Amino acid sequence: MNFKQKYVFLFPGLFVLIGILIFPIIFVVRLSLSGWNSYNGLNFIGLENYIRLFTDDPRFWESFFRLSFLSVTTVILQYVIGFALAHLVWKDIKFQRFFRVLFLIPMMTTPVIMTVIWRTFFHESLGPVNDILSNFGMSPKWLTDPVLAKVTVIIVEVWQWTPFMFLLLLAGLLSLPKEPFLAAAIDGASPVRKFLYVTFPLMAPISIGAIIIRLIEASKIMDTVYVLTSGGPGTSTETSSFYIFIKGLREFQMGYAASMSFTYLIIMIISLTVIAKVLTKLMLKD
Amino acid sequence: MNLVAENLSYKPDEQFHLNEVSFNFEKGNIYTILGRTLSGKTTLLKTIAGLLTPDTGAMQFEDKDFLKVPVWERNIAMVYQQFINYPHLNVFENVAFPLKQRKVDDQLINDEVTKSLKSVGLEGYETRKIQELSGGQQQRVSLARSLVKNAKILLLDEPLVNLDYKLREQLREEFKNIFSQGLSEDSIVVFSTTDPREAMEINGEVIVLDEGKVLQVGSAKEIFENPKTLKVAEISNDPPMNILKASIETNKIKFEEIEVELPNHLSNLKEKNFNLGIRASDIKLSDSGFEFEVELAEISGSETLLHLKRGNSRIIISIEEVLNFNIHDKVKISFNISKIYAFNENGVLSSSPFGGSYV
Amino acid sequence: MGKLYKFLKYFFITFWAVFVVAPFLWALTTSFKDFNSVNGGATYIPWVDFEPKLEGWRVLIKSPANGGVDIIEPYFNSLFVTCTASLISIVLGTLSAYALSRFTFKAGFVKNNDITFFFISQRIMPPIVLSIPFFLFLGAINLLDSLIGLIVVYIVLLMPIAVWIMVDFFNKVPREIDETALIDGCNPYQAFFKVVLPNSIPGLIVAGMFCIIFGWIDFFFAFILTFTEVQLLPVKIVALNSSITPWWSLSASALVSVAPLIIVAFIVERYLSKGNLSGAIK
Amino acid sequence: MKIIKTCLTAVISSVLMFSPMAYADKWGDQFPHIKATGDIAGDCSYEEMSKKNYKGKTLKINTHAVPVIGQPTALHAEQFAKLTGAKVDVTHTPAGDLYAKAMVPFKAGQAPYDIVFGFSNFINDWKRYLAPVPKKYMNSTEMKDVTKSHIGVSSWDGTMYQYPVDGDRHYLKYRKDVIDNPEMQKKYKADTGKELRVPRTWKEYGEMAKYFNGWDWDGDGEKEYGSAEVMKKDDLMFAAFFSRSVAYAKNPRTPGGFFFDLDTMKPNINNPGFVEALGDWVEATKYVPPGGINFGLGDEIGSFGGGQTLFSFSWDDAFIAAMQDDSPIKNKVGAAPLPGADRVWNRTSNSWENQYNQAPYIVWGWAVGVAKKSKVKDMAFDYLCFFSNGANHQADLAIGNFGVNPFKNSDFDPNIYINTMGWDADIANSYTKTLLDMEKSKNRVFPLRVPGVFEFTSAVATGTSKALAGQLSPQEALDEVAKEWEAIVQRVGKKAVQDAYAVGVKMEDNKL
Repeated sequence: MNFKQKYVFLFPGLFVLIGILIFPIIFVVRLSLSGWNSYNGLNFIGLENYIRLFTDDPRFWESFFRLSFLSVTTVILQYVIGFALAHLVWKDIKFQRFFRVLFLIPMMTTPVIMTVIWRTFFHESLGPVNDILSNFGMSPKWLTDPVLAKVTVIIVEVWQWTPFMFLLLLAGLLSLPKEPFLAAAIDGASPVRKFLYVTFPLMAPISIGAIIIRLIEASKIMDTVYVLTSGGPGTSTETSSFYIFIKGLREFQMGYAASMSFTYLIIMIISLTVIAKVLTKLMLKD
Repeated sequence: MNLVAENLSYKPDEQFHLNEVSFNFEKGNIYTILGRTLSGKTTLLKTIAGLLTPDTGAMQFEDKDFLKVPVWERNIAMVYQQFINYPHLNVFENVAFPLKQRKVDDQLINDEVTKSLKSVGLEGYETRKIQELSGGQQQRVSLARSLVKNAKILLLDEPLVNLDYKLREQLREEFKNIFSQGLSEDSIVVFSTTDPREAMEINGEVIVLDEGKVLQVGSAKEIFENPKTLKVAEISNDPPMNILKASIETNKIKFEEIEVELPNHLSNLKEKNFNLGIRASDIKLSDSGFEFEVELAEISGSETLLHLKRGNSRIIISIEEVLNFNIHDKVKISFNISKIYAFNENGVLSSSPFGGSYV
Repeated sequence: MGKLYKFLKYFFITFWAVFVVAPFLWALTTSFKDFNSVNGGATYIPWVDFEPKLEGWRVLIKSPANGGVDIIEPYFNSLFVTCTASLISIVLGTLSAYALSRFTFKAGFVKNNDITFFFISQRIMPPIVLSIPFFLFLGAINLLDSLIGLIVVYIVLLMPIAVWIMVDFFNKVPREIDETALIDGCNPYQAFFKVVLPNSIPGLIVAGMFCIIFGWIDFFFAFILTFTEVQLLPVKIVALNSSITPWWSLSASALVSVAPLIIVAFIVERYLSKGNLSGAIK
Repeated sequence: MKIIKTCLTAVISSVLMFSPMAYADKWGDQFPHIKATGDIAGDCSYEEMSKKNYKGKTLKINTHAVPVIGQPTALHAEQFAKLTGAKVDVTHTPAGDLYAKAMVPFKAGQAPYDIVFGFSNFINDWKRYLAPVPKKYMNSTEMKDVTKSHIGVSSWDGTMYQYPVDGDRHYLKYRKDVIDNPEMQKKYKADTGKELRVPRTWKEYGEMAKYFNGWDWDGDGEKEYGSAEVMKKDDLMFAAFFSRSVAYAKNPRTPGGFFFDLDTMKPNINNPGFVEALGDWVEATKYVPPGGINFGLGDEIGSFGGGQTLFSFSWDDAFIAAMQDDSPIKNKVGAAPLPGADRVWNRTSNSWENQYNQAPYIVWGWAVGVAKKSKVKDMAFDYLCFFSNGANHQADLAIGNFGVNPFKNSDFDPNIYINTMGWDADIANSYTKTLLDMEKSKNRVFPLRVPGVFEFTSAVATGTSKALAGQLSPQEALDEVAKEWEAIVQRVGKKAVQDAYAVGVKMEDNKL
């Protein structure tokens, strides 16, 4: 279909978005070419920020790789668990409605607030987790061991956002056509084969979409880190967005933070495009 | 007054979906577009409907530049091969929808819808939800919706293809009845199908379409008797017409080391080498015939289709009973030589049993 | 096989349910504690382990002068901003999504997919950096510290989500439905409103839910872009974090802030149960 | 003219002094907060404020979260509104975000708040956007009572930009029921051969903390630990580190800068004094409660105030929390100056001096300013003056979680704490003496107040937390910080940092 009315549909949303964003985006670029901070105004320093970023700031790149690790890990876990849960409550199961509602709820909590609860939950001397584990002679350093702190961040992220995957995948499962399953049943396929050769391929398109969106959201992982560990111990849980936050709003190096954000944006767009392509190849070919 | 199209072309990507298509549809007639999947049938129907705009070409209807008229003002009706209805409306509301859109008086809507539902055999289903109906019933609803409008042009895009065999037969009969009674002198019906038999049964003017190009236009009989090209012969027969490389040597036709008599109607053939065409139904099992090897045996309804091989040639024959064969069985067959078609090396019909020739 | 599978199935579901509920239960019991019962080590059952106090809950309605945060007005502000921004995002996003799903756009190398990605990519930028330009932008149009200003910003946050979900959804609605509507005499607008939209309610519900969630849980923009006139719930609750982290009132507020969205969860589940969430049409 | 005014004031005040009850009745009845004292005469007393009329005007304030500072801000705002008819809007922001919350609009050329609360080390970044305290208030009775060092912290090179409303310093808190307990002393002596006493040095602090770590020494059924300190990599972490460093690195015989060498602007941060302190701190990770290296200030207060540790050092809050009426350890804690060291680094001679050294760190504390662009500056200063008037201040001091701590000369009277707050006399005495000694000390360190201060302190937090986490050795960590500091100096401009730092050094070297 091709009518001129198509513009009437597209443009209001597009132009509202562009209208609101055009100034901020341009300003970010301009900001990234300045040394805007607590003592300097919007001066012009050329590419100095970028040079500093690319030649003299290993901390940014470390935080970026840490972010990649954390977001990929959490998204994979969220996807696998979300898929498993959705698959389990898809068909008849006792208390189906209860479980479906329950599994949605963590997503609806405000991360900044909920992570405070998690911090008390994992508090190494006052929290319930170590209180219970101490009965078995264990007292893991949930927030103060460089490795375990990452695990804790992952646990909290998985708790918070698995529902997102769960909902999308459950919705996808519920909308699947029945015919392929009948065919598989007639062929006498085992549940495992049915899953691998029928359910999974049918779910591939929605899976790709959900994974990409979650990757975008997960890479902004920040509230969790801020509240749980403030990036510590040391810098072992510091992510790009948290580092940008520190540079930007804590140290007020806004120009530099803008150059980091812009770089980050470019890297993210490129890598998301690549990831989307790879996922499409992997999942749709099967 | 006719629907006239000239050189419609549509090429949204690398391939032509329509390639210089021209036609002249007269009111009161049924036109069948015959072509295989992806041959451009749906594109053509959507172009007539106005859902697609061709890149080039012109279309006229009732002395208007039809391409300039938007879909919603064209007064057409269309039935899709998928059973397309409005899922949020019940049966009655579905059929009434186009009339409501025209702001027709409620009483009249009631009458027209009832009439239309009756004509497709769905009276009593008015308040049912679409999802509660079977596939055949859904398709009838969409047919009823098309009929209720009294559209000037009725487009039917493979309306029977997604139904099971029995329903298809049944609905096809009904179509024929509806077309013969219900249609006014004022309407044009365009019916598209992949099934040659369906095209023959509908018995209207047939347009054979392939890769967006019109290959032949003519009555169903004419297409059947004198297919213009090899391609048409393939498309207009189910199973497709068998094609074999053959040559004429001293009053004999030779192919794959088989020699048969040269039938009369081929005696004037100019070329020595030609493409021999013969329908599956014109080959019979015969103990005195030639030996072929079975590659596949399909049972379809009360027929058996045998895929046979000899040398480099493959043919299909149809047998009017259900028989069991094993792969690699040897069978003997004979050819009804009076039904042999000859196509020249460019694939154009040079001689047909019915006397036609396009050379 | 069958029995083991069934056991594992219920085991996993129960395990996850416990995992989901655990922090809420902890928050519930903590909300009735005070400084001393928190700092004496982990305790669980009121009256048995510790003397329950209502301080944590009272803080939420007391005025700041009495050591509370008074979340009532911010609560309604949050509801208003979230719902309005979600509604606008859904309306605009749905229209755009429909266009992107149904029509072909081409401007140079930019095609439908690129436009869709442009919408979605708005969520990539870390909010920290956008906050300053947004601040200047809203300052320039005199909308800082106002509900409208926040709604404007939230539209940017939420519309991409609406577009993404609705494009996906419309792609699953057969386009023949709209075509039939056009053939039946609807112009494109009528086809959209009379036929496509009524069949997209499940998609709208999901998109709406995501918008509401992402609007409701935002802290950062609400924090930077408001001063005194408008306060949103998360900002107000976070302001409980004084030198002493008041576990009790934060726990209470976490429970209070999730409450309205549980209703949303029930609505969504109802549509899920009907089994036609994203494929209303076969 | 002026003389007459002064005389008049004196006469009026003396009259008032003789009839305090009359005022207590009138204002104390209306405002239960000051019931204990009634109104106390002064330029910003309830009586004076009630004469002002700010009807139709709005005062906007951004303050800290409730209750610390946030609650008194809101409470006094309510009182101020009642007295003057003004409308007062107060918002509350967590400590870490106060800077950005005010700085963003400042940089954008706006003043959404008339009054912004923050910390004393923001002064350099904020002073451009703040209105200096007018003479009228500098000469007010209330201001006259403020101690010299708090005037100094609030001022920049002689001009006051931040209105003093609170006093802040780091000092040592210890469990009296252990340290002063003869049985414990005997036991400690038997086990270690050393005296158990209020630690004089950080090494002693460490030894005792380690000894009392991980066992139930107060018999409440829960394990106790050695020390609670801010080790979480956040905005306060640097202060804890500097408190531990001053003893080793602030040498009264080497003036000219603690953080930098003022002449060359070369960072001192990686000299052996600081490295020694960081070494102590890394050692301290062994005697903090589980999870202790992720403790923020809130956790520290909860931990020590809740009776979990033997020692703590930082702001007043933990001490005050421990002394609350419902606290299990009320009157079981003591206050003392920060520990010192048996040797101190001399950066001129590049060698250790084996001599006992102790120096208070006049740390980062609450500070509040009035925006230059505010349209109601008079009202804003009136409010601040009212905030800290005699009656309000005394009442605020008595409420532990208000976070208002002594900063006036009159605050160092132990009777306030004994009478109104029910403290044991010896505790009140040790508390006021500790604070007063810090005021008197000549060898002290003021917070770093240079442009881009957050970049410097953030670098310290990053470096030291890497050391605490074991990612780097103390020397490596501080070398990294020093390198970062040099880069920051470079970026900000050496001159700008140097000029600003000179102001602080002048105070440290007692020249201001």
